[in-house]
Amino acid sequence: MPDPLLACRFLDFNLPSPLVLASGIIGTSPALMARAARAGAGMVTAKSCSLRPREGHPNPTALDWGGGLINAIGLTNPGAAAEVEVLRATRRLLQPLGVPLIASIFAGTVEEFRQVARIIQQAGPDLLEVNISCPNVSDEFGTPFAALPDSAAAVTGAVRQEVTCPVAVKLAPNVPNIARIAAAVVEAGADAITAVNTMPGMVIDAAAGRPVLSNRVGGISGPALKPIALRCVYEIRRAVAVPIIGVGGVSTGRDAAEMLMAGATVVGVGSAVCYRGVSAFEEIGRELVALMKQYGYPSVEAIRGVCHR
Amino acid sequence: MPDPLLACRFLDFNLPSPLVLASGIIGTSPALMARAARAGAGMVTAKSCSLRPREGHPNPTALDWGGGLINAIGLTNPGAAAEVEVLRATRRLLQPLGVPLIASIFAGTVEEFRQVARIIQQAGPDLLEVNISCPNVSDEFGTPFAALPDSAAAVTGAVRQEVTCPVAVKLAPNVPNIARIAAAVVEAGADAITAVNTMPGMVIDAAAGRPVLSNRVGGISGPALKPIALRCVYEIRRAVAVPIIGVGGVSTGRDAAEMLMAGATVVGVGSAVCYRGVSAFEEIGRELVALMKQYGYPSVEAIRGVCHR
Amino acid sequence: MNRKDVCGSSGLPRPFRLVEVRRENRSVCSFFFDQEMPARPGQFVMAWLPGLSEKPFSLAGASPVRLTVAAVGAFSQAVHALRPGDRLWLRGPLGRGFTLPPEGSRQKLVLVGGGYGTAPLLFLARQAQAAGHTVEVVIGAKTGADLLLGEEFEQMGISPHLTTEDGSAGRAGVVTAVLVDLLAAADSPPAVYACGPTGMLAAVDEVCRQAGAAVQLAWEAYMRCGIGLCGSCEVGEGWLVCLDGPVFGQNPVLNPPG
Amino acid sequence: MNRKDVCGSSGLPRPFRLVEVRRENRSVCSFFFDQEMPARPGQFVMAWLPGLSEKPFSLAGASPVRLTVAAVGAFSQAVHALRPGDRLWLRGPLGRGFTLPPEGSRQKLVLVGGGYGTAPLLFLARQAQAAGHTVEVVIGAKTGADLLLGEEFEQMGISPHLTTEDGSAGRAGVVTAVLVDLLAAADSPPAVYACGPTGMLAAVDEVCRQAGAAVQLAWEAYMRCGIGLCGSCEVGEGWLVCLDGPVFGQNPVLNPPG
Ligand SMILES: Cc1cc2nc3c(=O)[nH]c(=O)nc-3n(C[C@H](O)[C@H](O)[C@H](O)COP(=O)(O)OP(=O)(O)OC[C@H]3O[C@@H](n4cnc5c(N)ncnc54)[C@H](O)[C@@H]3O)c2cc1C
Ligand SMILES: Cc1cc2nc3c(=O)[nH]c(=O)nc-3n(C[C@H](O)[C@H](O)[C@H](O)COP(=O)(O)OP(=O)(O)OC[C@H]3O[C@@H](n4cnc5c(N)ncnc54)[C@H](O)[C@@H]3O)c2cc1C
Ligand SMILES: Cc1cc2nc3c(=O)[nH]c(=O)nc-3n(C[C@H](O)[C@H](O)[C@H](O)COP(=O)(O)O)c2cc1C
Ligand SMILES: Cc1cc2nc3c(=O)[nH]c(=O)nc-3n(C[C@H](O)[C@H](O)[C@H](O)COP(=O)(O)O)c2cc1C
Ligand code: FES
Ligand code: FES
Repeated sequence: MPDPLLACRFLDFNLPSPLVLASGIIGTSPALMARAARAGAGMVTAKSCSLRPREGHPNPTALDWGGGLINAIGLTNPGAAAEVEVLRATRRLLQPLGVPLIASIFAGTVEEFRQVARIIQQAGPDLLEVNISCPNVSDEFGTPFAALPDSAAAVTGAVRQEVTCPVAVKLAPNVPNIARIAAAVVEAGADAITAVNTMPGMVIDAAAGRPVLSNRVGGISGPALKPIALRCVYEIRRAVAVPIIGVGGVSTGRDAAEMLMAGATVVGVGSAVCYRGVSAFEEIGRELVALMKQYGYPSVEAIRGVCHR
Repeated sequence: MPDPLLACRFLDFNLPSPLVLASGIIGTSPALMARAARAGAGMVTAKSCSLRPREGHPNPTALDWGGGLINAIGLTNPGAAAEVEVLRATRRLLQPLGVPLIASIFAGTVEEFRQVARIIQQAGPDLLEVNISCPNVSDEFGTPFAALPDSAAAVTGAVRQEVTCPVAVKLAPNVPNIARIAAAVVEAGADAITAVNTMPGMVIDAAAGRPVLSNRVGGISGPALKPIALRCVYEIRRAVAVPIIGVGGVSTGRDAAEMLMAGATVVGVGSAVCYRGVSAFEEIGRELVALMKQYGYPSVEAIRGVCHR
Repeated sequence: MNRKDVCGSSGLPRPFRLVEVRRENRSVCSFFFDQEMPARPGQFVMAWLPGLSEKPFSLAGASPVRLTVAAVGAFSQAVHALRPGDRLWLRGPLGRGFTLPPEGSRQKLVLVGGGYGTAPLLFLARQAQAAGHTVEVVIGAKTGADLLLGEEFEQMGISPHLTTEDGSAGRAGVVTAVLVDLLAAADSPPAVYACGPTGMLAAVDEVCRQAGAAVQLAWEAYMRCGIGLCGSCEVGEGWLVCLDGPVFGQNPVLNPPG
Repeated sequence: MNRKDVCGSSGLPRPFRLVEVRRENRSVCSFFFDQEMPARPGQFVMAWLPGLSEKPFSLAGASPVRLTVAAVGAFSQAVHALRPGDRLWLRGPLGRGFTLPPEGSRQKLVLVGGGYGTAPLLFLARQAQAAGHTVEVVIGAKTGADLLLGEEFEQMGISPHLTTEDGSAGRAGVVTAVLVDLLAAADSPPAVYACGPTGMLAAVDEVCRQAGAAVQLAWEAYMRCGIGLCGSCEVGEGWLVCLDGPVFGQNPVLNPPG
């Protein structure tokens, strides 16, 4: 169990820790998600799922380029119907641990978002994350919904109507004014915001004279994303009052503290699993506790948003 | 003089090297710009100037955060009238070196862009770079013009009418679809595109519980920007045919080669001056020559855009 | 469980130039490259051929890098088509390798290889001998024509026990039959290292458990990212072969992570 | 000219906890911190007080870090208001420091300090003595009440030559008068190191040039970024004090970069 100092509230949930397994990282099976929870995650997010199964892109699909990671997995998932079973089994494993489950959905049209939400709703996730920001499938789906306030709000409103559980909308960092998008989705009914998804990038191998990822473009995560994510969370916190799952480049307890200080309510962790293994949650949690003690923060609540004071 | 292997064409210029001093880095005085040229820059860009003088933001204004730099200098400049003198003196120093001078302008309204362009035009720069993408003054000026195709095109068209020299428009990486913005500014008359400006970010000091930059938000440059910039240049190259000044995170000859492979015509260098001193141009040029020999590229021309083949 | 402790940042693929190709049997060749890699036996690399794909292969040697590859499909066939001077891009070393007993403890090790799984064991055997351990090797395959690397072990002074399922060479049957005998004959249980098809590994694990012998198994699974993100290499209830393995101290399918 | 060779990534500001404050004279205090910094004499730090500003100061010592600060305006006064236990954030070391003659060459050095410019010379004197060189020191100030660090040099066995413009202590006049005498008296020209107001540095440079003595001058300029980007610290025709200096081997105003 995480240190009691890490206990905190998020929406109506009492979480053992503010650290959240981010979507797409080992969120593919009940056992892996339960493992993240046992390792100290306070919530876990499943891999984004779409209406129909997706194989994803061919290899290479993910790389460590030195300053962070880049990936274009291509939203590999078994499709919404099969995902319901994965989520149900995951819930059974998470319940005794007191760790809420976040389902994540993805689609190419507003109508399809509705459909996927309706199906996934059957699994009874604690929170539904609406991924309108995946950069790695834009060849298929065009500019992500997260690009404009209107399209972001349209998806949010549609999904909001379909489900009874709270809804978080996951935003993209490559927009001119993320606060406006945040305001639009909150206006449209989002209960929380997840910020941010990966930043579109490209890694080129000069010897080969070509991009390394088979998809050429991929999403940047890890350390290089951290200052971008902190800025996004900071700007969103200034614009809206709903809880924020702050994600991007958090690899240490200090990173987690910075994310909370920027205004995150809880902190997503993804790429750090590659750098530190699944025990990243345990280690980041321990480091965060040490930092809270060093700087005299009595609770997670006390750190949140201090940069805004 | 740079190695003859680096000689290349850009618009109507015969450049000694494809390496370009990026705007805002030591582009404040004739002597400094001439120094960059003597160190091997094939073109130099002056610091962006505005109609009236600007002091810029208070310190801290620039930091090395480990994965790259972040800065919010705040467009410190002596104002367009005084800048004309700086540019004239710079041209005199650059002419014997065969190094073209790029002036850079910035304003808060389309009309003001016109005015600044008209004034700077008197200095007879070889190219005018229109900075519609500075992220560090958005508190004063709102969302940059680079955010939307229409506003980007409006500035481009206005400036294009005012000046006789070729015009490059400098784009921002934090947009959902940079290719569309590029297409819009080319349509509006841009002769070249500079991509990219810095990516908005924030560095927080957990011990202080606050952002380190006095402006809180700043622009990320250096290594962390490289994969973002490569992707932007790659997407722009697919969309338009005009020359591209590819800028972002180039610190080595290999980085420069990757930027050319992504589709850049020439390669901007900024933050590397902090990492390697003004001799960065010499060193990067030497490394690029070595790489060209190793991989059998007979000219800069031959490397350009190989990722698109 | 801290990956940085194990093998640092996995980094980008780097081009390695092929120096020598050696045919090992009708479907397997060894590829020797121009550079070294600081790696342990049991660790693997993701090998990239631009425009084709990127696939996992165990290191059969690290100084210089050596891969021993069975031609089974498009990618491995393309590797087989490489000629000296050609390049293959390698990313790694990845994963956790085998752990040898403490240097100087002069223990007796039994290495059990099936198919191309024998390749990393050759790398392991060299290090084990250099560290002063005694190495016994069991090599299995379907037929005699599929047996691998026996001669190289011989050159190291190790006479491998050979088994083939069809009895065309060595003892007829599977490697575990030999292993059972070796374990029964030993005064104290030796440390067992195995690499091969997962069915074989499960059988080796079972035999060792019954004999009380410590075992290290180099597992395999379908890999995409190779660095613990995508979940495609999961085996059992939550093990990631790329991150937690490929070498496990027990059958990962039967023993869920703690 | 390669910054990485000189002092690596400049990094983020880190909090240093103040351990001791020592008053040096009516306007200058020394601040001793709880940590070390791998730095050379002549290098500087950017000192940050969150919410106020960030300003450059020379290191007057590195193990532990010591700053010797004159209270001249808002920031330096705020530093003077710090009490033991308080934190000051430092980013650095930045710039290129002084270079000592080769260890063991046992040369004679003359250190010339004006105002708080004497602070980095104390750091330099300690290293020079430890390296076996003989150190002579000249300290100048407006009045006797502004003289700095004389006692600390005395404790090191160095009797500094003192000068004051008003003649209230030591020799009346400026440091260069003493320097001229020292250079004239020397058998071979000593290596001269100077730090202080730029007017003084220019005079020292001139005197040394005439005497054929090698000189190193720690220049000052208005600094913003401190890492070679913004151009605000330019002196002469294209020198950046933060990147190329602060220590120069000649008067940077008179000698443009090559
Ligand atoms: C840790 C590890 C170490 C390995 N070491 C070696 C080795 O030293 N020598 C060797 O010859 N082979 C090794 N393999 C297997 C090797 O990766 C496959 O043979 C290769 O990927 C086949 O690709 P292909 O395109 O030639 O064949 P395909 O036609 O794509 O597939 C043939 C078979 O190879 C396997 N395979 C295909 N793709 C993958 C993948 N991405 N990950 C894992 N398995 C896959 C599957 O079983 C498939 O049925 C190893 C695999 C793993 C996981
Ligand atoms: C390389 C270097 C080393 C220095 N070392 C020391 C030292 O060891 N001890 C010490 O007391 N002072 C040192 N200084 C000077 C110190 O930076 C200034 O005294 C300080 O910045 C004053 O700030 P303030 O807010 O107190 O005063 P202000 O009222 O802001 O300014 C007073 C004067 O200080 C100078 N100054 C102000 N801001 C800056 C700045 N950003 N950069 C440079 N000069 C500035 C100007 O001359 C100004 O007129 C050094 C400066 C440089 C460039
Ligand atoms: C391999 C990988 C796969 C991802 N897949 C998804 C996904 O399916 N859905 C989603 O919303 N985000 C996905 N993401 C984005 C992460 O959830 C997260 O927003 C991003 O990686 C930034 O966090 P990090 O720096 O901690 O990794 C993925 C990220 C990675 C690295
Ligand atoms: C300190 C600093 C100041 C800058 N000022 C300007 C500017 O005035 N105008 C502009 O167009 N870009 C400016 N930039 C952006 C650079 O020109 C360049 O686009 C960016 O830094 C990415 O390149 P780099 O990674 O090589 O530094 C500035 C960048 C830095 C680091
Ligand atoms: S291959 Fe992706 S998690 Fe192992
Ligand atoms: S202080 Fe910015 S260049 Fe020196």
